[in-house]
Amino acid sequence: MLSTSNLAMWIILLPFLGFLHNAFAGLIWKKNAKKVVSYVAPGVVLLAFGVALMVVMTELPNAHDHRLIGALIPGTSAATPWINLGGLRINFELLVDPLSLLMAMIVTGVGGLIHVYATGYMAEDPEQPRFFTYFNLFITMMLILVLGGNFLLMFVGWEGVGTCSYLLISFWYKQSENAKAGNKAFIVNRVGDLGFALGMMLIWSVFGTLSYFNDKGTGVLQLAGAGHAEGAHTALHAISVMGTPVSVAVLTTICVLLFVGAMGKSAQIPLWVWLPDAMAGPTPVSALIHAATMVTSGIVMVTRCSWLFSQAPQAMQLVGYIGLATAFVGATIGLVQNDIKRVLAFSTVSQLGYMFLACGVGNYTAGMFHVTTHAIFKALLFLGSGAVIHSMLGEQDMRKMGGLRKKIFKTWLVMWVGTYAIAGVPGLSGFFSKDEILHSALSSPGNGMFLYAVGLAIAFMTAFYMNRLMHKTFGVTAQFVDGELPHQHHSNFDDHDAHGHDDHAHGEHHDDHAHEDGHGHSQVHESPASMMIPLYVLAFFSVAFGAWAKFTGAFEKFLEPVVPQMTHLEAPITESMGYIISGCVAIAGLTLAYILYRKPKVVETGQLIPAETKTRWEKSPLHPYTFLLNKWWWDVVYNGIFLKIGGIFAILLWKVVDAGIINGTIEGLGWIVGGFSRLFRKLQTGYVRNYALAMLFGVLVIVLGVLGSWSIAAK
Amino acid sequence: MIFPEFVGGVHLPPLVPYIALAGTIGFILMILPGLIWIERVVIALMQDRSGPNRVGPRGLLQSTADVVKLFFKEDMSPKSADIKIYYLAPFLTVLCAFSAGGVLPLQTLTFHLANGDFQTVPLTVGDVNIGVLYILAVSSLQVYGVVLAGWASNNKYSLLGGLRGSAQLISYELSMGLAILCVVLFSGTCQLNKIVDAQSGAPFGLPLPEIFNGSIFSWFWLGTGIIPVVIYTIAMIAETNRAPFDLPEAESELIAGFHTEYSSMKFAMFFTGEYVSMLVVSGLNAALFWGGPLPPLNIIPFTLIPGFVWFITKVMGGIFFYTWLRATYPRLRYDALMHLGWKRMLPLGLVWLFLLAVVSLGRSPAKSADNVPEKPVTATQQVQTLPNAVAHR
Amino acid sequence: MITTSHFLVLSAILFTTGVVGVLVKRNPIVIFMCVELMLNAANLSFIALGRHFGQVNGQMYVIFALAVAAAEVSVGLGIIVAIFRAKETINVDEINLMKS
Amino acid sequence: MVTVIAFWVLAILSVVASIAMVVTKNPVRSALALVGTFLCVAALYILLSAQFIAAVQVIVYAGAIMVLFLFVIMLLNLGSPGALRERGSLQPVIATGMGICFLIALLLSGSLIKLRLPAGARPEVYEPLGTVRGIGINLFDPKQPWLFPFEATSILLLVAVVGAIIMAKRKV
Repeated sequence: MLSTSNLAMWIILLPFLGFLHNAFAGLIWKKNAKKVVSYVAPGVVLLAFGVALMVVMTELPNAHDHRLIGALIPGTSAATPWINLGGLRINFELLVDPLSLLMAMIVTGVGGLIHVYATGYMAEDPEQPRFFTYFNLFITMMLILVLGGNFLLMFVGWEGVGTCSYLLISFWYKQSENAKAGNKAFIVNRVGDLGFALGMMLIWSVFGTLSYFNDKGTGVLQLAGAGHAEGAHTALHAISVMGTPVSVAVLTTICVLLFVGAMGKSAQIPLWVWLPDAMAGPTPVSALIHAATMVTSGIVMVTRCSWLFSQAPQAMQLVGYIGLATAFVGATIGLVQNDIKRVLAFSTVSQLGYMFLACGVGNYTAGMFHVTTHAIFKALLFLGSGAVIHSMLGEQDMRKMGGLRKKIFKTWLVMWVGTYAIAGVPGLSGFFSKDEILHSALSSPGNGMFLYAVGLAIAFMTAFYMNRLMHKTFGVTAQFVDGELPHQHHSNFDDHDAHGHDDHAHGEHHDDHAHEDGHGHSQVHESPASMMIPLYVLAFFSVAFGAWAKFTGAFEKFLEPVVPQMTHLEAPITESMGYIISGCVAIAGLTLAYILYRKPKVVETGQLIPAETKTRWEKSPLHPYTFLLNKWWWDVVYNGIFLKIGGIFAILLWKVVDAGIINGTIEGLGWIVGGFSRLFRKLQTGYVRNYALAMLFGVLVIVLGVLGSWSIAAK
Repeated sequence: MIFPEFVGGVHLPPLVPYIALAGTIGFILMILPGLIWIERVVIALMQDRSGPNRVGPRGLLQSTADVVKLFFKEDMSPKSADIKIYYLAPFLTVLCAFSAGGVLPLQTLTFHLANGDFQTVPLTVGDVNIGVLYILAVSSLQVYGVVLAGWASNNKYSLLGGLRGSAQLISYELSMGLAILCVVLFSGTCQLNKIVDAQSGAPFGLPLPEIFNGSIFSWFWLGTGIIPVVIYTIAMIAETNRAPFDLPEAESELIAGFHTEYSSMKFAMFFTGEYVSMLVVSGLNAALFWGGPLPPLNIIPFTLIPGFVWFITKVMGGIFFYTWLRATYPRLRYDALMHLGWKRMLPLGLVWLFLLAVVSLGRSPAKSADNVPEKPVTATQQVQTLPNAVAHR
Repeated sequence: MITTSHFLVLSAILFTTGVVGVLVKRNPIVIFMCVELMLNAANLSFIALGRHFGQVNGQMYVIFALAVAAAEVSVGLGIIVAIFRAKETINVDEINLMKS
Repeated sequence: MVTVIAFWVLAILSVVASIAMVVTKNPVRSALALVGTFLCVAALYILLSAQFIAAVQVIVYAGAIMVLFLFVIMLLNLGSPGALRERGSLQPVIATGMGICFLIALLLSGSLIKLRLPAGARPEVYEPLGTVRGIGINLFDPKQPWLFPFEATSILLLVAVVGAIIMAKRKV
């Protein structure tokens, strides 16, 4: 018998209510809408965080087997059917276990801080209520994704966050690049979603249900072996709905299909191309959706299905190698990018690869640990970069920054914390989570050594490009003239419009105008408190969380009931040895970047060698710098394969099949019908009475026919 | 009053309907000139002038003289009229008017049967169980007289009058039906004698002295809450095309409306029809809302007077009311007439009917008068047919 | 002795009269009246058969037929009035928009 | 005996009136003939002990529907005979012939059906069959299927009222 949770639904419902409120805020509050929304939107998310905490504190400890199910809709039970068709029964149910609660806390906690930050960041935008409407909807959908009690609800959340991501990437849709980036993200995700949907259907046909857990013990995960924790790692085998064991081939197919979905959402090779472009959205969006939460849903899903993956070793290997490859490719590209947000985006791709690597080698706990720490410090980095961009009046190119340390010292400080955390400087949270992954990679049954080596290389690159970013942005000398920065207003309305439309915005703009008028003082300024406070909080956790979790072991113990324990080989090195090695690698990376980018000369040109003096090799597309700057030509290859060939195929379908065969058939039919019509039209006199006469004739025939049949029957 | 079953070897009870028929027609024909005289005198008094005073004492024979004059007038008919229908119209009017009177409950006669029992027989031409519906049906046919007269005369004033008449009659018949339904709802029957019976109990079932049983306070004008009787009274005036609703024959606009082209006896028939209609609808008013033949108080001097006298008194009260209105109110404009009918009385009637339905739901499980077995009813048995409220006390 | 069959035959005759009327008249109002006659003939047989079987259900059908007839007439006459306004005629042979 | 005479008189009258309705050229006379038919049919209903239906027949058909017909005829001034002159065509002839065939077919089919009484049915006329009470109890009995059609009919009537107003009004 599973325990039930009464509170869990409110984690989802609070942001949803916020979404409804924000959507109609303009109607309700008229001119005060922006102000009210800026309190309501973060408020509901933080409240939801409080509820999640309450569930962890009060309900989870009393739960049988660390698991509760809850209803999604107030006043109903978890057994309330949403879809009940034939054998398919989908309930409005939630699964509340450590994994979903951890994610719920990340989503609402980090999300809440980002909301607070966004109230400052988006204060000037006349469409701020729309922004927060999407934001709250995103939180709702993300929570449905992580808390949903069956695959279909997860899919609802899955698609919902995709939609919100699309809406938010192209939030400033007046600029066509933003709209295109949104489309790209959406379309690429479609491929992954197809995989997920197919996997889900296969699960249903094999297991006969989509619920993870149910009272009868026939939930997918229960059938796959979860819930009998004791002997789990020795005798795992999934049984189908018929009671027979499921073959490994079927399980592998399911897992690979699900992983295709995860590839799309979590930007893994080959479906990663959308994530860098997604940086077109406002920076809080990048922080919340494309770094901290949504992109990790792939890892969450794989972890959720870890009971299935554990029994499909080939699928796990695929996960691991794809993750590794993605981590490597992302890191190499990150080395040379110039846009501050793009560096962070590729860093995200790379770190996501790390997480999949962890899943692939069977250490799901480490994967989730990295998800958590990454959520914190990547949010910090993104928000910090947002603060930089905000200070630079919208400038994102690092080549045009520099020397900001003195001007925005506090931002610089928190950014350093984030950088050290992601680089893996010993003692900060990134160090522990990354080392955990590397260590389990080393001790994994396959090519442990290879995985470890590549992982270390990636860690080195990570440290390098992060330090490069810091130096280019804050170090050396300023690459711009303070007081003459062009105001790159990111909005659907230009400045003038915004003032014309909304008096409220005028007040908020006042500050900026003082700068624009250029009375001799600096344009670059520290961000408002609403933006800085979340940064401090995140910085604190970036420092403290990893060590706390590692040394108390709380994290591992928390997640233990939800993931299977894998057998690991004895690692060739001890854990403390691993600490030393990875610590050294991180410091080496940081040092190399410091040596290379300390001097302003390199930064000034922006390229290592001036264009005119390039050799043939240097102009070639395979030259490492060009190759990396253009993302391994990935987009070009995709364009070539899918757009050109697909286009030719589409034209073939259009000209031959559609215009020729289908149209021809239909027009031919129409022509035949028309011919007969012309023939029969002569019968139609257009006089009602004639028709009525014909009707009577018909009735007469029928009556006589019936009469005849009766009289025959009478004989 | 109790009658023996046989008088001189004639079995009386089966003859009662024929007596009623003869009595009704005879009375109506006899009273008609009197009615006209009453109307003229009353209006004259109200308008502070002399009124008829030449023929007979106090002009009493004036109407008779008018009838004689009409008899001897030349009977003209328009050349382009549709003659058959033109002649049919006044007949229809008179026929419908008279036949509606067939179900009026004049009085209940009690016979002392030879075997010692008592039998009550209603003094009614046809005491049918759809009496109310019958009256509605017949009065809905009255419109044909007006319409056909208007159309057949081939005269635009007549046609206008006919159109107005048909629209007006249809419109007000609805409100009239609703008002009657209120009564039917409370009495649980469509049979007029039983509706009268239903009014013979204690007022609202209250434990009052015997003297109030079947008194003016237990009649349906009060019992259904006054609104229905008001609606019915207004509708009945409109139904009979009398002032202030006499638009079909508005003399200042349409000459004489639908009977412009009628003269002599045909005109007299229209005139007769109109007055008979007035008598009949007043009689229905008396039966439905004013207790029919019941005396206003259940005490000796009143109860000694036979029921039909009370009935006729009440009808005459209605006629006086007609006259009073005619002397008081100006004619309504056509749109005001329609406005009153459709937008005031009809919704009011509907709402009131609904309210009464709710009330009667709470009152008691419907104890219909149709349930009462058809056998001689004694005074004690009659008490049992009272609303349950009494029985429960 | 009058049996149910008598009523049914009468109903058939009235119905046929209505049918023929619909077919031969050109005035849509009269056609309408013929339709009403057909309805009445049907009602008559309903009631006769209901009486034959001692059931009140036949009369139920008639009540609904009456209500439907009333609705039909009100709308139908509305249409006729509207057509007359538009075309100044109601001759069914001149209302031939459907005729090519 | 009275019933037999009444039936034959009413039957012949109704047939004559209905034929008169079809034959006459004047719409007003057609309408009057139809009213006559309706009244005869109403009287026949009373013979069939359907008093309530008879009254309703008179109220609704004769009192409302036919008045509406007359009203429209007068409103459009179609009363004058010959306003719609019949053109010579084969239609009436064919229609009449076919109608007669139809009648014969109906009568033949009627002769083939045996009206058998179902078990438990009461062939005799019992008292509350056609009274307001008998009809009302049946109509509103939840065990009978009439309640829903009754409500549906009320909506139909409402729709018809709105429809008629929309149709006939010059400007809505």
